Amino acid sequence: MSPLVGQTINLLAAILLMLSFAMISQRRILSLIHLFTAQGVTLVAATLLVGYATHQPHLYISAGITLALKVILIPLLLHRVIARLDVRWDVETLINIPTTMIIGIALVIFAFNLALPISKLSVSIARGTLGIALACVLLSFMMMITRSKAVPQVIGFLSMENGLFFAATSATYGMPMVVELGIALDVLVGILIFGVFMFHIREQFDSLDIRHLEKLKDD
Amino acid sequence: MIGAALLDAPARWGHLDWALAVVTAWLLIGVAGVFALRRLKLVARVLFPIGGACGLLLFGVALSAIGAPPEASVLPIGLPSLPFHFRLDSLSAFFLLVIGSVSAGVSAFAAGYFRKGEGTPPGLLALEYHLFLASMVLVVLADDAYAFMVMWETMALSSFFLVTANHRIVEIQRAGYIYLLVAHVGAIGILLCFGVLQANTGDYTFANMRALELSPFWASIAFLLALFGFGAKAGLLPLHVWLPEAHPAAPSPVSALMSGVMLKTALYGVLRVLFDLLHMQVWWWGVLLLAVGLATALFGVVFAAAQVDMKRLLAYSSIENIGLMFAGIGLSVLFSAYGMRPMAALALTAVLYHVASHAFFKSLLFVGTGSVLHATGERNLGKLGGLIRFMPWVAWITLLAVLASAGLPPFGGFVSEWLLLQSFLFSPGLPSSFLNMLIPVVAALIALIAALAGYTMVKFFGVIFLGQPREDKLAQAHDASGWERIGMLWLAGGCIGLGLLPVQFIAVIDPVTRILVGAGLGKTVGDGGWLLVPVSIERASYGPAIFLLGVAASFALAFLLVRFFYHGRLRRSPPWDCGYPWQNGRMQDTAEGFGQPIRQIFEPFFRMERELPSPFDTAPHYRVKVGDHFWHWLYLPVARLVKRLADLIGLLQQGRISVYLLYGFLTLVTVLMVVKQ
Amino acid sequence: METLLFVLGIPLFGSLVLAFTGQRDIAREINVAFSLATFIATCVLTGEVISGGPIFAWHREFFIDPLNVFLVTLTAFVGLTTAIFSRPYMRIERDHGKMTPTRLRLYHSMYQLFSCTMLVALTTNNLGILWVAMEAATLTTVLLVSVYRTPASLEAAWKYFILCGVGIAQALFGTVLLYMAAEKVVGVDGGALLWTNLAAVKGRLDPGIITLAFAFLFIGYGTKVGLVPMHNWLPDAHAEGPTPVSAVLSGLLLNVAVYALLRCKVLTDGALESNLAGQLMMGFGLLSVVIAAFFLSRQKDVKRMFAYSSIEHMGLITFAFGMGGPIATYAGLLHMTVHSLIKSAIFFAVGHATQKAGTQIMSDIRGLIKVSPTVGWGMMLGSLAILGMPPFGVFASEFLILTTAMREQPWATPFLLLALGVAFAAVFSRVQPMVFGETTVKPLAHPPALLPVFIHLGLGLMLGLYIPPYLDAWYRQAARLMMGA
Amino acid sequence: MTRLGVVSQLLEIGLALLLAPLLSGWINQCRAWLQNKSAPGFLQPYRLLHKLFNKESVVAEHASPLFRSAPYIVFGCMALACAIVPTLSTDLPLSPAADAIALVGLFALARVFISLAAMDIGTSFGTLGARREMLIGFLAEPALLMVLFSASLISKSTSLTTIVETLAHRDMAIYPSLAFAGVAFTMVSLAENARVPVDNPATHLELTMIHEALILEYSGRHLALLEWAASLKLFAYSCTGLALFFPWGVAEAEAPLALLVAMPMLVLKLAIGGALLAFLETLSAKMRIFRVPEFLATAFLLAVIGLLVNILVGA
Repeated sequence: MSPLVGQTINLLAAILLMLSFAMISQRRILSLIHLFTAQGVTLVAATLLVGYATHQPHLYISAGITLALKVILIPLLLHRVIARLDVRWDVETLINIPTTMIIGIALVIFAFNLALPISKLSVSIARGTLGIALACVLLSFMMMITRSKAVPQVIGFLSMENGLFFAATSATYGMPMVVELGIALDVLVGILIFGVFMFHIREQFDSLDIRHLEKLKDD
Repeated sequence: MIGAALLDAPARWGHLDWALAVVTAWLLIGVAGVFALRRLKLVARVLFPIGGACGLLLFGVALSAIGAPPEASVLPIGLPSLPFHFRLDSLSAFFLLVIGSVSAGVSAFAAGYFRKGEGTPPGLLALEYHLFLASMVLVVLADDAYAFMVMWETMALSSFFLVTANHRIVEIQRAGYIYLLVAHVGAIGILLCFGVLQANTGDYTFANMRALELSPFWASIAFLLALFGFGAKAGLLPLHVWLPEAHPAAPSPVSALMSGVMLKTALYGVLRVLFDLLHMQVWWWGVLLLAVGLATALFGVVFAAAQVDMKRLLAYSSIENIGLMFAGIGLSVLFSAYGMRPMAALALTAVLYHVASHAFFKSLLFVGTGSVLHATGERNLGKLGGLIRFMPWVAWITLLAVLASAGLPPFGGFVSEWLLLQSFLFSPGLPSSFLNMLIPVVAALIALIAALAGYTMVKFFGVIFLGQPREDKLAQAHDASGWERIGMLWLAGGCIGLGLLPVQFIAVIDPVTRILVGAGLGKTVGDGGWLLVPVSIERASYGPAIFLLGVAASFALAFLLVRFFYHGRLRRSPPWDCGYPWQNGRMQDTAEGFGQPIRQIFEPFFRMERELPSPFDTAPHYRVKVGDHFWHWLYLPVARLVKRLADLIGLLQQGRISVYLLYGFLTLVTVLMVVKQ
Repeated sequence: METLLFVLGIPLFGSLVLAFTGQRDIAREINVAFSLATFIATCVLTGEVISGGPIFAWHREFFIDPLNVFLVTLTAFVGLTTAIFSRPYMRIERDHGKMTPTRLRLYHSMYQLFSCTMLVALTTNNLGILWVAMEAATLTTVLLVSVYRTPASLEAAWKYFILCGVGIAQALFGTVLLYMAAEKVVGVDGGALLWTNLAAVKGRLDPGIITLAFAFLFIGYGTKVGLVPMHNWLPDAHAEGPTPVSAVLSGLLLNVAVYALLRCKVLTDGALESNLAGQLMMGFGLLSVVIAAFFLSRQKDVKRMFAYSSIEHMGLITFAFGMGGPIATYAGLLHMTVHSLIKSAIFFAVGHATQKAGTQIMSDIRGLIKVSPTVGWGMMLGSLAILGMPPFGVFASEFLILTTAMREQPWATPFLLLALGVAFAAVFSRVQPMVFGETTVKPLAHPPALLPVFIHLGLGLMLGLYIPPYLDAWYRQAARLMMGA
Repeated sequence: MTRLGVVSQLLEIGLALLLAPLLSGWINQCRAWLQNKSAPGFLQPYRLLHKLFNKESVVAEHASPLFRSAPYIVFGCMALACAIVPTLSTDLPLSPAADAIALVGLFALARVFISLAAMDIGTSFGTLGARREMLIGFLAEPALLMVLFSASLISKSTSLTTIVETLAHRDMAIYPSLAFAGVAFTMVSLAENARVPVDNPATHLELTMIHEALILEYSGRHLALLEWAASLKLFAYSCTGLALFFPWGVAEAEAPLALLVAMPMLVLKLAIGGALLAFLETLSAKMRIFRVPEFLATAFLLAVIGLLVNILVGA
């Protein structure tokens, strides 16, 4: 196979990382959803590429699942939710953006030097990208920490899932089919429950600001 | 066929089987109590007397087992790799002796004691009571750490439920809470002690622990843990706080058992661990035990002298006696650390003797207060008095216990003090001069404590039973019922017997000291016939029987001669009192007044809150509240510290989901960093 | 194999049935019936395993070995008793108007689904499916916790969802790494996620990857176990959900999470020569014990308090497994069993107590023993048992753990002593006035179901005094398995 | 137990019973002389006893049997005490029955009974006296015990006879410990026998009296027995002191003639001791009741120091 493929995959990985950073820095929910969709698309592309390069048919399937879930279904759901609850406004973060970015960069470095020694051992052609996957996971984790509204938190959670998917693809050509399906099912159910919760929270607290969800404490 | 086998089975039973049979009987009685939950008559008149009879049986068994070779048996319950091991050797037999004899008396008393309306239904009380007895027996019999701990905690638990029998009252709840808390923490200490002793062999039998040789470091750890754990149960300073709370709260027969017997199981534990499992002694263990014991004893007696609640007074006096016993153990450890076995045996004999006599007189005192409590409904000494006229039985029998507990010849308490002082007098001869300097001070302290005990007991008896009634209602006080009298007489018999027959009793407990320190007084003690001779007749001797005879003879002679030469005329009249006409009960010295000199002399011991009347009071009154420094200097600060820590830790959980996520994130990063190396 | 099918199928089918009939009165009985059937199936399964040894099913994707078989039985058993308990409980809740028909339907159906997911998690051989099942269990319990739809319950459910979701995600990353390490050894299509295969080759797995993988798995499943400082979801979820749910959360879900952790630990220990896993578990276990003890001392809500006590005990279990060695591991397994029995019993008693008093605030509950002695004694004995009072089984395991720790990890014993003391002081000082004293609570319309309470307490008592030989054999085999033999 | 032993035992106890009132008489005599008063004469105590025995005894209505039996018990204790302290001979059959510690116990027993009896009537003075008596007791007893201990450390024994024998046979060495012990013993015996400066036997001033307050309610034969017992106590104490500090002249076993020597020796020593006591009493004034604990604590400390010195320098 040509080195081109490997380079392309690395490129896609880089885009993925960039998108995560963009999400951290992004203030508006709508564009967050767009970024998330873009992330999904990149993920699909990467999966297809790996699948094509290594002739692993089941990667096509998982790519299909990803497409269906992360590119079409979930974004649609999110769009409807924010339309129904009309929460298009800007999201103020708990920590200001530049600080977040700096921390993010530190995280990326951390992730890389964690992943470097072990990614050598991988049999995958995309082995170099394991660090990026880890970085994506950590970045979305941080995003969940810094956001104070329900929807962005959910998006952070989902992009963490993306990172994991990408890790699976890059490190091991994806998980066995059963597991892939199971995970996909969980994600689907999860997002549905999220959707339901949004409405309940909204009707209980007439806001999606999770700072209302701080009653249960140990006083 | 089988019937026949069952019939002649008892013939082939060993002592241990009999002991276990008694335990089973007690458990069955308890179960029966559950079925007769609210039928007071049945429970009181049938179940408790049967339990007392079982106690007598146990007494007999122990008496014959004390000299016999050890017996062991294994029950098919417990942990799979660790079934319950039981073993009956002389040490266990001695404590069985105490448990059996005292419980016999107390059960008989309880048969007449329990009345309606005491919170817990009588049947349940019977269950808890007999479970308590059974667990104490099994503690003494246990031969592996697990069985011991299970029985130990069962003992604590059953006694806790007995203490809180009348749980409507908040103070009683509090008392029970403190009691169980201290007991549980102590139990964890004992647990860890066994953890040290088993030394990673994973074999928790005492046999294995005996076989193991520990390094001095680990041995000392084990010793300290044991001292902590058992000290918590025995009420050593500063773990004594539960005792004066729990004893007044409990029904009197229960206080009698707790004070008379349960505290001794802690002593048993210390002896078992120190002399049997850790067959090595280090001299500073002895010094530590001496110091703690004496501090406890002095503290206890001084507080006892200052109390105004009769059961609290007795509780503190129990603390004092326990302290003396621990001091004796310390001396014995000291001697055996330097290989002076006969001296060690002497000190140990003193301890065991005191265990027995204290068991008798203290439980007798407690049941006595029980009768008073029932007759008058008063625990406050300030509201009692003159009861010797309304309840002569209780008064005269209690007087015996009072004399014994004051350490007066020719009663049981004196013998043990005498032996203890003897062993102190023999102590010069210890290689270390520092210790030799220590000993006289210690002896002086013991003498002082004994004298103070006398003071306390005079206060106790005088204020309750003598003088004029301080309340009118006391005139209606009724004397003890039949069963109560039987129980009290049995216990009184014990006090007198221990006082008059020291030679015979020491001959009985000789095997115990032999297995513990490898020496005993058995040979020399009998030399003087009725004289108690610890070492040799030249060095020291004491013949209570002759002593009593002497006093009695001169008493009788004086009586007769006066009648013979002069007359026996007697005239009754109002008291003279320097011609002061208007006498009433309130003019007598009160309990507070009687404690006043002690409070004055030992002021730093107390934490006193006084309410002095001002000259302008229309209704002037004086109140003094005697508090315990340890409570304010140790326990409350610890509680505060825990609270403060808890508040700090509570900040962790302040409800923000982002912060929670941050915790997880940071933990992840840290762990990753850690594993990276 | 068929039996396994029944074990997993019955609750699944039950959830479907109840999804349609759950709002009827009969649903409570149906729920019990399905749980009973599941329990019977697991008993049969157990019999097969005892007679025939480990079972594999469906391309070795599922398997039963000594480690999980007793957990399966325990899960089914507690599931059954909880179902029995929830009959009168839910009836009263409905009378109080806290449960609408729809919610009842959701509750019953999710209850069955939840037990199904846990059984899958226990019986699967595939670490991936294990993860999927754990996640599914989370989702179902989220719905169960939020069933009251009160603000508090929503908040609790949301926190539970987010925190556990994120935690579990870490576990997935760990699983990926594990897969990656295994693939090199086993090969791409060699079932590289099957635990048995991994266990077979664990010596050849790459230490670097495994170390990293375990770190992620530990954080992931540790969150679910409720180890401090990832525990924050646990008290909320326990306190705000219906009491039967709290019972199964404490009694079962935490056990399953510990089980997942153990499976990973075995592999890690095999791959590394260092005792990394053990040290991590000991550290976090001890931390959890101490912190939870202090939390216990400042609780006002009874269910919250017992939730913290669950954290404490999970910490103790983790510590025990971290110490390793035959005795400690044995003790850990015993403690898992007894804790889930006793703790669920306590929650049963607490459930009725709170229903009687109409509040969960402990200072408003007084003198239970007066109104209904059984509830009172159940609560008193249960609390004493969970506090490690013999002759209950909790004491047996704590005895083994502490005595072992005293010589293996002496540094830890002062902390344990402190924590156990504080915990005792905290819990007992609150339970005693609730049970004793003058009463404030009123009798209820429907008789409480106290059979489960006393069955559980009885079993706990039995385990303290006598452990049946076959159970003992299980524990020993499981311990051997866990020490990599 | 030899026949001679029995003889000396009986002789000793008889002597004690007879001489005890005489001793107190003698002390009063001396004091009177020293204070330039006209003395009632040695035999006054006997007359007093006779008078009291003749009188009928008046007892409070609600007095319990304890009240009436106490005098006999106290008397019995004191008689026994005199019997076991080797004054004439060390060959006493009764002596092994009670050693030094038991002797202290004997005094304590008497004290407890007299105090209880005093509380029995329930008058304000009785209870007051009982409290003070016990207060003195719990400080004096240990001090006395310590004194006896330092003697018994020298003689390696607590049996009184052995102590006396060893002390009597030692060569004239200086025993610093015994010096301390002697001072302590003197103070203790002053307190125990209700002498100035602790108590004044010659007063009935309510606020200060101790011993008199105890026996306030007694009359007739009971009072007589108590008075007699008191003088017996004084006698026993003096004999103990003599036995410890001036043991010379006490007869030993198998020495019948020594008894004949011992008696005049004893009388002589008692006379001197009594005179000295009277002298002390005349010199010192009664102290406040609140100072008594300090006085006795000093005695206690001196005794302990004596013990320490003994162990330190081995003498």
